[in-house]
Amino acid sequence: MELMTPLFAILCPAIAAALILPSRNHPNIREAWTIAGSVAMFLLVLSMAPLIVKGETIEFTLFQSMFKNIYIGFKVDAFGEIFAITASSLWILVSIYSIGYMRTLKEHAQTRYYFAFCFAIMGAVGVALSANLVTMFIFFEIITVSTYPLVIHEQTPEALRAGHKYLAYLMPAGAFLLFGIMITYYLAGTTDFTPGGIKALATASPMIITVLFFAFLLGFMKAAWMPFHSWLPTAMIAPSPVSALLHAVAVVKAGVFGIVRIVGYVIGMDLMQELGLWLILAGIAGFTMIVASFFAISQDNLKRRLAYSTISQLSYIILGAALLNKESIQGAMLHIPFHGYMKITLFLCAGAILVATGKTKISEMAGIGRRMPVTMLAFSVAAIGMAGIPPVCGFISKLYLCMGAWAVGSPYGMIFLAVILISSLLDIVYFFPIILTAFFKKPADEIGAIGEIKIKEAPLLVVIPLTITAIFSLVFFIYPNMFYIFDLAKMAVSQLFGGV
Amino acid sequence: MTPVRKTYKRNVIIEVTTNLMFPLILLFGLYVMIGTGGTGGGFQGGTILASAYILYITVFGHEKGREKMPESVNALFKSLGLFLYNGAGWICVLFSLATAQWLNMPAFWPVTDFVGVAGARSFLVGYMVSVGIGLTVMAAFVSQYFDLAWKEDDEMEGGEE
Amino acid sequence: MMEWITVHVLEKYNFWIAILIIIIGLTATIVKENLVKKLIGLSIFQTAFFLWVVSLGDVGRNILTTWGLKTQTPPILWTEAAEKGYIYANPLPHVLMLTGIVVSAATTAVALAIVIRIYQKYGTIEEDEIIQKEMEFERAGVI
Amino acid sequence: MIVPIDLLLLLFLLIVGIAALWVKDLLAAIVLTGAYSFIMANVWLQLGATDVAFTEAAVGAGASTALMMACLSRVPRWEKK
Amino acid sequence: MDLVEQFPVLIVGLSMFLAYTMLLTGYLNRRLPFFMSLAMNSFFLILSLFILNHVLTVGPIRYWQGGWRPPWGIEYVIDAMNAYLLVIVISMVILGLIYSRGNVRHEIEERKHVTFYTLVQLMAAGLYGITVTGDLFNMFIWLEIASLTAYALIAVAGGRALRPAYNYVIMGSIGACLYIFGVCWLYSVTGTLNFADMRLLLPLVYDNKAVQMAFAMIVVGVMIKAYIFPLHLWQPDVYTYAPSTISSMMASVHVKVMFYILIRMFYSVFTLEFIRHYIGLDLLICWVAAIAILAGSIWAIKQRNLKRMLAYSSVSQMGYILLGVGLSPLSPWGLVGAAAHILNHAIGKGCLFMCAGAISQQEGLKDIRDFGGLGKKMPHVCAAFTIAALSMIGIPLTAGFTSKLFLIYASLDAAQYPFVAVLLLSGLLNLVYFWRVIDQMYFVKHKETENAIEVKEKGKSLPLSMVAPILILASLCIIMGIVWLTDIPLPLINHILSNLRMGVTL
Repeated sequence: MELMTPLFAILCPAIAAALILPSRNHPNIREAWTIAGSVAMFLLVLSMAPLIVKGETIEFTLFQSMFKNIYIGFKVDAFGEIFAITASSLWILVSIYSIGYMRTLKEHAQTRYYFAFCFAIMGAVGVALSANLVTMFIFFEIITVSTYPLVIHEQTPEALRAGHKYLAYLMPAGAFLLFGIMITYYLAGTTDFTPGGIKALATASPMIITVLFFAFLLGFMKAAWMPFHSWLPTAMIAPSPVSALLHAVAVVKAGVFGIVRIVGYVIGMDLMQELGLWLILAGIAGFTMIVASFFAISQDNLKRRLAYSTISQLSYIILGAALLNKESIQGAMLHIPFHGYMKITLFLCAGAILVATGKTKISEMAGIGRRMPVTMLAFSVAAIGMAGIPPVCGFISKLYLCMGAWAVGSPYGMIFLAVILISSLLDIVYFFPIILTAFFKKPADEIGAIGEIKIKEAPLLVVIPLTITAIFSLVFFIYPNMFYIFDLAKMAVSQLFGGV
Repeated sequence: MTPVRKTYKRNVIIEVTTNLMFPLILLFGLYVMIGTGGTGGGFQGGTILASAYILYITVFGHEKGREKMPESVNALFKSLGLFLYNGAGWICVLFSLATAQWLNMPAFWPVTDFVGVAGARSFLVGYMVSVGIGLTVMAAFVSQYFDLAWKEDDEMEGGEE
Repeated sequence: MMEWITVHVLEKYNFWIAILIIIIGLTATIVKENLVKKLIGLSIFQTAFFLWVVSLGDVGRNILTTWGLKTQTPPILWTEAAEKGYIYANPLPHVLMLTGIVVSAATTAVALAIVIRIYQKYGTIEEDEIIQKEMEFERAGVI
Repeated sequence: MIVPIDLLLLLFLLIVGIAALWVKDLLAAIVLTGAYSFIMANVWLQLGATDVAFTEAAVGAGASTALMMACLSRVPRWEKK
Repeated sequence: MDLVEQFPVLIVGLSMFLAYTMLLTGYLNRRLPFFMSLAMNSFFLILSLFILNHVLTVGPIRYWQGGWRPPWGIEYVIDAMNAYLLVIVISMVILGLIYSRGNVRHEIEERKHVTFYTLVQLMAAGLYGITVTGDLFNMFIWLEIASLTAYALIAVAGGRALRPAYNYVIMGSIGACLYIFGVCWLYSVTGTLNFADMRLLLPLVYDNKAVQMAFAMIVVGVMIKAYIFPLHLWQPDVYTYAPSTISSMMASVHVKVMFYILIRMFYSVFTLEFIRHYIGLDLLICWVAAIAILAGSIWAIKQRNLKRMLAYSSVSQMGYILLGVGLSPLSPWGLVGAAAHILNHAIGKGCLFMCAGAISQQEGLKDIRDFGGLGKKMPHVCAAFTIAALSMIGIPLTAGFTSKLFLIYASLDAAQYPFVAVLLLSGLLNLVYFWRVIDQMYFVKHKETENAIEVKEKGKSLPLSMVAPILILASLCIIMGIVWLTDIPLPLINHILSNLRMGVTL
């Protein structure tokens, strides 16, 4: 089905960015553009969902390129739509949150911040909606470049070093990705995403497919799989909304999204199975899940702990894709939005604590739950969800993942089931101390400070978004089909496995 | 070595000889340029013309040389030569509109015939080209010589900057 | 062996000497420190190279055995000469070399102008000294 | 062409060319370059290239030498090494 | 005969004509030459667009000078490659002229302005001449006109530019001599100087050592002028100290035209069979290019002076084009990459050099380490610099990305996998040295020293004539980045491939 909607959806943030620049001297107008752009984009993306649930695929070809069979264009299928909905819906909340956050902290260079933010989101949604690898690569690099100013927003030497590390990981990743894309095109003559894999690749030699697979794996370093993860905790030096949206949703999910695309739509499940590549991928994912959790336990900085948690959780999705059966892939697809909502809540809470108290370390947060009940309640909800305990949406996706691991059947399947369960346990281990510290531990300096330090909730614009995301995390458990997400995931899986 | 700026020393024999030779060299240059009965020779002729001026400048000094060949005249010659050369080409284009071709000499023949210099025919264009080249070359060499040998008054020996 | 020498060396002595001078000139251009000397080297190199090319236009020279004058005219072909079957030198290399000479003269002029400017600036035309001065100026912050 | 003369001229050419690069006096070097050009013109005459010879005599031996001389009036006369 | 077939000779002839008219009018009014040059070059641009259209729709233009038929007379041949290059050259000359309006006033004494513009116009005439000609020797003449004026234009700046200019004279002359040496050898074998004629005659004597040697000489001679890596030693100093206008023109246009000669030699005079079977030079050239790409980038990382860094970057980028040329016997995409990069590098590097000139003019800064906080002081120039730098790095949606894409695909298509790695690595090296500058401009907190304030008070804001070309080029970087991705240039590319008789079309 030919529709211009994807193009308009992509253009929304670009137009918003173009409008932000001239109105840099009027903060209210500037931020109004951001919110208008985010709402418009979300509505456009959501408007496509009913069609896709019915099994349609929305295509829009921007232009044919000089390469035969490569066109720059958009193709919205169920899987892409899930990611697009996640990213665009969260952008609205984070825009509101940003206003409160940035104004309270009186940050500098806010225009640059909003400008770059728009482009980063454009990149993320573009990755979600793109029809082939080349288009995807273009948006991928847009994400990389546009997030750099956000990462080094502080402009301290430390932030600059973090930014350089960020580029030093992601730019070579882009090179590997480009390499993989060109190899794919060279072998197959096309780079379109085809459910079940590109047919022409099946005839190529296993060696080259393995090389291709590793090129793509390195190319999607944005997924922060170990041992190429260390840019993510370093990048946490960015302002909290950036960490929240970009390093919990847009950037890293784009990487994971890419891996799922590769597994399901480029190399294909059959080939992955045949060459045993799924085991490599699942092994990497399982390793990352466990090790990142251990890393997270030892972190005192809240945002760094969340970052390691992100690394661990992202690998759930990779593992789901690697296990190559319906349940696991559905679990992976569901984990993208669900983890997004939960993790963004956590990051927004961390930001809210920073805004209200200026504290970043967990050990300093004793008793904070009593002063900021709403924030910490939201935090608790999300943390419970992370661990996969009902009644939060994390349970659903993890359930599907466990079912997937069970369905693999062989000893490998049991091992990965164990890995998932152990990792969930570790989630509890590193999140519950925070909640306990916040609610039940008495602050050490309470006696002297109680009169002077009036710690209250963060400003309303900060608290409302995180409350909404926490509520949504709960609602997704009761009604997983909100924003059509469950139907979309089912549709994506049925497309992948040949319309069952 | 310590170059000292000496005042200009006159030498009558050289001056007179130069004055005598100057027009002769010019004449010879012109002969080379257009006197050989065909095209070509513009460059050599121009160089010989220039050598006459260079001799003059060397003998009489720059100030008198500039009187003989002021800078603006020099530029005029430089341009004029090129105008002649290039213009010959354009005239041919104009006169051969049907098969307009740059420097297409046969195109010019009907005109020369009409004017009554049928014998000259393509030589007319050939001369134009030759003379054009010659003038430009002469002016260029003379100006180069001026530029290279002209010592500015404020120029310091030893080149302190 | 003798035949080889005759064919490749003696009959082509023009070319050999031209190559020799080309090598000398090129070496001087690169090795000499003095800028004017460099230029002289360049000029010798170019001229020798023109000699090489002009020798190409000299048709039918099998001279070593037949010492003496040869029926060869300047490259102007008139009907009479053609009827009599004169050999005339190929004019095209000559034309090319005419242009080449012009270009070399122009190069010389430009290079000389630069040499003078360099002398005004650095007070020397030896390349190593110029480089030294440049570094001195840089340290003093003049440039 | 007359071969002995040709050979002789070429020999001169070689000698003068080397000498022009050899001497430390730039004035001498320039004059030798002029001589070199002039001998070259003669060689070309021998080769039947009258027009080239003529040009070389005018440009190489004449104008170029004059320009170099003019230049030499403003830079040191002796090569340092 | 169509009127449009007169246009090539019109462009070249009028350029020469114009140059000397400018010299004369300079005596009447000093400002007039600039406007004359600008107006006429704009006129040429229109003509060149007509030529391009004609070439793409009707076919190559063949123009016989003086009505002499090709083996004897000089022929102007304009096929798709020429027409494409001609448009690039003329538009870059126009932009350079506009930029020079503000820049020259700053860098060159007033009394030299008339001469300066005359020389620029002459250089342009030489470049146009190289582009349109179809004759080996005529090409040499235009080459020398372009080079001689370039020598003079570099030396115009005085100061540190002089020694580099002198070196360039020497190296350039040697290069030109090698070129003409090769041409004469070819002539001695075939007896013709015309491209097309020679292409017909040469295959019979491909075995001849003289032909192979001539090919090597021509290639090395042109490579000196196009500063391919081991022969680039004259170039960094020249680009660093020449006036910014000239650096920009040299980097964007002059060297591209030199590459055009190389491409002509490879595919219009010689053939693919010769390169592939008789000398097997294709891979050697590729390796030279690969070394150039890496070495140029690595040297660029070491530089502190912005213009010198850009100069080394040019060395590296020339390697891209050479790699494309070297790969094209094996894959048509190599030539596509080379053709695309000729344009992309012209706009990108032109813009960067113009930015460097603008920065040194307004703020007096040359060292990258002093650029802190420049993004606030000169927002437009810095934004343009960033875009052009991203293009050089090869970020998608900028022009540089597409050429990299084509070249990578060419290496894969030719089954030369090492070059894929080289190209990808080079992109990362470019990132290192360009990102340093961008970081300094925007993200490094600078100390607001008194010195800086003083400079800011003293420095006037840039005239529009300098900012406009910079912004135009920066936006072109993005526009071309998108245009090359589409199939709009496909007819042009197919014409180029078929005119150079690559035997394939895309």
